[in-house]
Amino acid sequence: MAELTYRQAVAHGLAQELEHDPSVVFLGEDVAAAGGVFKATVGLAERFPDRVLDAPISEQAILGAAMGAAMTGLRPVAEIMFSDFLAVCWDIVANQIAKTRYMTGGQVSLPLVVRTANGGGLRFGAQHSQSVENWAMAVPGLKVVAPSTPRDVVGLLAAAVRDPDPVLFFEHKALYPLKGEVPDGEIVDALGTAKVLRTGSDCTIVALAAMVPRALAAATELAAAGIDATVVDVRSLVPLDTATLLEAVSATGRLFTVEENPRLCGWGAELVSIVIEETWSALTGPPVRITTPHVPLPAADALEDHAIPSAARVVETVTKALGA
Amino acid sequence: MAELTYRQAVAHGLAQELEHDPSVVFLGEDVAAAGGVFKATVGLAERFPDRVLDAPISEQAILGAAMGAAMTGLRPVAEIMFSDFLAVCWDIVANQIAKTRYMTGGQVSLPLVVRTANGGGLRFGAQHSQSVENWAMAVPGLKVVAPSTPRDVVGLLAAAVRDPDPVLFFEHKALYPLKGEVPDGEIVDALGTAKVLRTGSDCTIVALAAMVPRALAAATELAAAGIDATVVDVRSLVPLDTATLLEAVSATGRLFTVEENPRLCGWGAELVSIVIEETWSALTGPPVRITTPHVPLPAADALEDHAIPSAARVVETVTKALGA
Amino acid sequence: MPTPTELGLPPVPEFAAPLDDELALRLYTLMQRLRRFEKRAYDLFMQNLVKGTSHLSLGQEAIAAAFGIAMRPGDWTFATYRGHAHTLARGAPMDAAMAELLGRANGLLAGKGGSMHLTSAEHGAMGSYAIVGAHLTIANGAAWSARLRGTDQVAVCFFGDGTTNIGAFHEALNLAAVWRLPVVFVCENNLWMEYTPIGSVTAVPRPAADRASAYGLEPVLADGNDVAALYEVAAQALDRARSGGGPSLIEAVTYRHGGHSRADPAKYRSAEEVAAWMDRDPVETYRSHLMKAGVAVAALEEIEAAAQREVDAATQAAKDGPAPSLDQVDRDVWADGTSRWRN
Amino acid sequence: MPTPTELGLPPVPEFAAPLDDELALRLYTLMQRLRRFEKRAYDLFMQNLVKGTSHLSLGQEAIAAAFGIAMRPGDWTFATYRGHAHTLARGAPMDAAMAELLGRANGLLAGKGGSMHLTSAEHGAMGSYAIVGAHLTIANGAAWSARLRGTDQVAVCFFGDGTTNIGAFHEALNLAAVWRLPVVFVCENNLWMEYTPIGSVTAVPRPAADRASAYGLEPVLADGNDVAALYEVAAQALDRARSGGGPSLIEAVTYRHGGHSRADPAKYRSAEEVAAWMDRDPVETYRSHLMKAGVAVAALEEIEAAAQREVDAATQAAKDGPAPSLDQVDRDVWADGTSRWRN
Ligand SMILES: Cc1ncc(C[n+]2csc(CCOP(=O)(O)OP(=O)(O)O)c2C)c(N)n1
Ligand SMILES: Cc1ncc(C[n+]2csc(CCOP(=O)(O)OP(=O)(O)O)c2C)c(N)n1
Ligand SMILES: [Mg+2]
Ligand SMILES: [Mg+2]
Repeated sequence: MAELTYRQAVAHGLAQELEHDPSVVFLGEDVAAAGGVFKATVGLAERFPDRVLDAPISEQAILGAAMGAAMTGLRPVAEIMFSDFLAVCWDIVANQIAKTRYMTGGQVSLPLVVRTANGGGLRFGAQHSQSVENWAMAVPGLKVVAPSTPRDVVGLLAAAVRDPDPVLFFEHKALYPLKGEVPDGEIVDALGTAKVLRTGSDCTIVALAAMVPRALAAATELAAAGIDATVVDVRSLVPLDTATLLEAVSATGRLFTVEENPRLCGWGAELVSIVIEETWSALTGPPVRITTPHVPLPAADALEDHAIPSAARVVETVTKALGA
Repeated sequence: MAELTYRQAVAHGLAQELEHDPSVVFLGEDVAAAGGVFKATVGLAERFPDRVLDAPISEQAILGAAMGAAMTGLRPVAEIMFSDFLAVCWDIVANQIAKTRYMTGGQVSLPLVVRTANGGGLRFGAQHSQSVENWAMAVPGLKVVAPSTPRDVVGLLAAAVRDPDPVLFFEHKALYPLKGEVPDGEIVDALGTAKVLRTGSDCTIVALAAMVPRALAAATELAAAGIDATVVDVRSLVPLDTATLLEAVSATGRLFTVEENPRLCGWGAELVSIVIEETWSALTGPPVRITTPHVPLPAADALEDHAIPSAARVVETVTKALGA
Repeated sequence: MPTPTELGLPPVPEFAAPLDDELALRLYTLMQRLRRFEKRAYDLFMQNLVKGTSHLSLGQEAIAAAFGIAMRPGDWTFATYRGHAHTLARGAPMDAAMAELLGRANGLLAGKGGSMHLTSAEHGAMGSYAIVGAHLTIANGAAWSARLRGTDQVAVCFFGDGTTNIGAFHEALNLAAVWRLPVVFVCENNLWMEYTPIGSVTAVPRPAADRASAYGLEPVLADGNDVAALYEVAAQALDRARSGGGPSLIEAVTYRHGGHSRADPAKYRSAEEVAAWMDRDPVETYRSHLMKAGVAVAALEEIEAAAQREVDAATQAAKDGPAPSLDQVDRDVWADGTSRWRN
Repeated sequence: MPTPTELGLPPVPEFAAPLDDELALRLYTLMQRLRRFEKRAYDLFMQNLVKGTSHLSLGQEAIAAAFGIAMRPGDWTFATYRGHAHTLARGAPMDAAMAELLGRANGLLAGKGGSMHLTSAEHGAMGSYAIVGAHLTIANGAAWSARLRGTDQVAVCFFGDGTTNIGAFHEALNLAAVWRLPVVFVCENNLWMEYTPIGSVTAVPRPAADRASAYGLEPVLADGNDVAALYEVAAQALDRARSGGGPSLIEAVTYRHGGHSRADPAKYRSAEEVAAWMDRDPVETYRSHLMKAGVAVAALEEIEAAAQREVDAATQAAKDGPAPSLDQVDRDVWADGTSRWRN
């Protein structure tokens, strides 16, 4: 059992997979010699010099190379430095990687992972702070994962690398300094599994990535006020563990989602729609989404903190909705 | 009153705006000399030679040019031939055009329109048939419009061109041959206005673009079976006419959305979530989404027809849900 | 629009490259098979048996043929929506290709991809990509994989003149050069995008060749209708890639006989322009060359008849093929064969 | 990493271009203002008063200064996240710029954009763009607008060496050349991307100049630390654009004194490399040049003192600025000032 930061867990998980399978390769901008601009890949190039490469500022070429390598026997992991930059290579992600197996009647396999630093809280402004996991969730053919702890970084990254299909792996840049216990030895988790972190009888709060610790903090506060909440970490948007989620919601009759992405068409809307259709009679009140408003993110700290859901906003929203 | 095809209505609407305002310019691939690959812009280059331009296969350069022109006094309309190709210029759309006014504290105005041929039904396969209006709806800072009739093409295109903000204008390529009455003289419609096409007491069916005629056909069939449906054409996803939509849903207590986009995180999920939160007590049963399954679109006609919602599927789903 | 002569091309291809007879006839045979397949594809589109769209290589067959013969089994082809010829040239079965155009269950892609996405991975035809630019970057990945896995496979990527103006072209060429990848980029310059002359939207007269130096590469220009010259160019570029010499960028100047796609009558091109290029028909001119070189007409006629028999049989097999079963809609999104996104 | 001499640069800039004293002092004054602003921005970042990030032009001030002086009011600047100097060089108020770095209500962008997005439209500073490549295509649009509206405005777009490898660079340069747009592209080649030497990921030694011919343009190389030479290069490119001569692509070789961003200590660069470039400091070397040319030390000292007073005052104004009101979160998504997406 070692304590690692979320940042260190990335390098730890990548090293585990590069070690485990010689067909794993890793490429990105400033990832090799410099160990990444978030220092999340330090030491990998020294250990695996032929399989860890620095690339030019050419995101389309980076993901295209990953795709072509995946269809010819390698298991590439590509880094897109900030998830906002997925927009410059979105054609490769959404039109090529996501569709090629289907279009070819299953002839082509694409076992690849796209790692990227997602989310806000670092005062980087509208072009370096987005949560775009819903962009990926909306595209058939992509698996979508977003860990909230160092342990999940290692386990879900391993699961993603070993998965036979393309996985978008959203690391949350505000979580990189977060410390957590990581068991020794190889860890391989499973995609498509949500985690119930806390069980309560009054409502179910579902969160992802950096919103998970906030949901937990809110639950603690709510408990003090006599509201007992279940908290679920979604972890994987595609595949989605609807079994765990629907059970957790049915048990309490009330759903609250905590989303960092802007308001419209996020995973929360999808989950609410599923829950409504499938647990209608078990619901005691309308599901409520707690999201960032539908605006680009502002840079100033006070503004960014006001925009992104906080534990306080969760507490306030839940309390109001439950009329407590 | 003239009868125009949806295709002709595009050229008609563009001509109206090029005529009305000398600062309107239009660029795209094969749009000028050739009149567009869908023949939707025939004759414009002859009438407005300096303001209608053919561009290289450089979608980023096309939308970047539109953006730079918009911030310096022009009102550009840019064509992206197929909406699937928005992926190759998604950075300009989602990170630049959508965010610049906000990031600059309102210093920069971007009165521009991106026209694109959206949707399936032409057997073009997974890379030329997508409905990606939900990609745009998920990005704050973009207005999103999708007309279902020739008249709305003219009126909403004019409203989009005259709007001071960036508008993504999704024409449905399967509707280009559709004929309809277009009043003579200048037509300027309003963004953010849904249209109730039919009023019924049993349920409310909400559809967009090519799904609108299918929803209407389904309503006719349902009526014959004794189910009386309200049908609403959303027309504009951003701004969204929630007033009209919520009223129409409250009146019947049941909502069915008909979406061409793949299952996850579409406008239907957003609408369902809004309706649930705001008309909870008026609902007599769970809202139901009728969508294309979460798969890339297949090319073969039988497969594509099976994938995209049909009038028959709407009838079947509604009948089953209402237990009639 | 410049004439062939203004483009520095002879009125008819020279076929100066020395090829032994056996090789010459293999090239001719393949060109005949591609030519007749494409003509049939056009007829079937006009009969509305090919739904959706189709983009033909009529007039450009020499390029696919020369590379198809010069490449080794194990090498990879990355093609565009105009990819029938390139896929067949690697040995993909003609009946399955034709059946895919007709959207049948016995199609190469089970009817799910259609004309624009022909793929036969087992033959090294790694896909036909219908959004301009992307597949140049994907070809790099295959080449990278060959080097890392220590094989001597080469990736060959075909694309058009218009594609040289999109960002992915630039990114792919730079990365290929920096990593010295075993990849060959073949620009089929047919002088037109869809309906727009390439010269009107490109900053240089030679859309590919005039860009080579931007990637530290030698410009390579070829007569895209001279199958013999193309075979030599292909062999050299493949050798160079296989022997660690890095990527090549080849511009083969050619012309499409018909429209861009579907039923496009290509009215935007002048009759003189089309006529000048019809005189340079890669198949007919090579036939005359072979006859002059002493190949018996009977031998050529047998090749042509055999090609026609193959196309006719493929057409029949395609027409006889069943429609895909509807459950194909939900198959093959994932490696487990399903499209399951939830439990 | 090549030394300045290996790059064909003199050990110290030559300042050979003849400039009258008044112009020389204006250039020196502007460089001093930019230098002192950037140094203060660094201090404020280290004091955690600048939150998030900041990318400084320390060492590269000559480029922003030369163009800032050579450009006319009405011309447009398009900058990157490394855009403090370029924005100030167009006349944007220093106190509002500093306040923006501190995220205050009196910032240029009301605190909503921060260091990476400085913009002052009224001064022609049309934005600082933080995703590599995009703004080259946007600059084209402004240039296109100038021509269509019949003005003689010119768009100038600044970017780095690493940016020459992204697709948008290629698309922007080709379109600018085809449309002969009044736009000047200025590549500030500081030899490094973030932490990676440009030479290790680029197919040609001169990331911009060696690409010019791919767009039918003349390569233009300049000593990016020679403010006099840069002023001449700028004046020529601006004239050319204004007179319908079309775009220019300029590569100005320079060096950043500090790290890429934030507190980056830039350990990836050798001490010798940094030392050689410190000897080429565009501000200090120009100061010596002016003294040799007979400018009185007192005059220079007064310029420096005035610049420092301005920076100190701006710092105070920024620190005194209030935090933005929280309702700014929901303002200015749309032209009506709101973020309303529904009724
Ligand atoms: C990114 C993108 N933009 C536009 C298109 C539409 N389109 C399909 S083919 C084509 C012309 C391509 O011209 P060229 O590269 O010369 O190839 P050719 O068709 O002549 O073989 C265009 C514009 C596309 N498929 N992808
Ligand atoms: C599309 C994109 N990819 C990556 C980045 C991250 N990034 C920011 S600055 C930078 C280096 C840019 O190098 P260069 O163009 O030389 O400019 P410099 O920072 O040296 O001025 C990178 C990779 C980005 N902002 N945008
Ligand atoms: Mg072409
Ligand atoms: Mg640099």
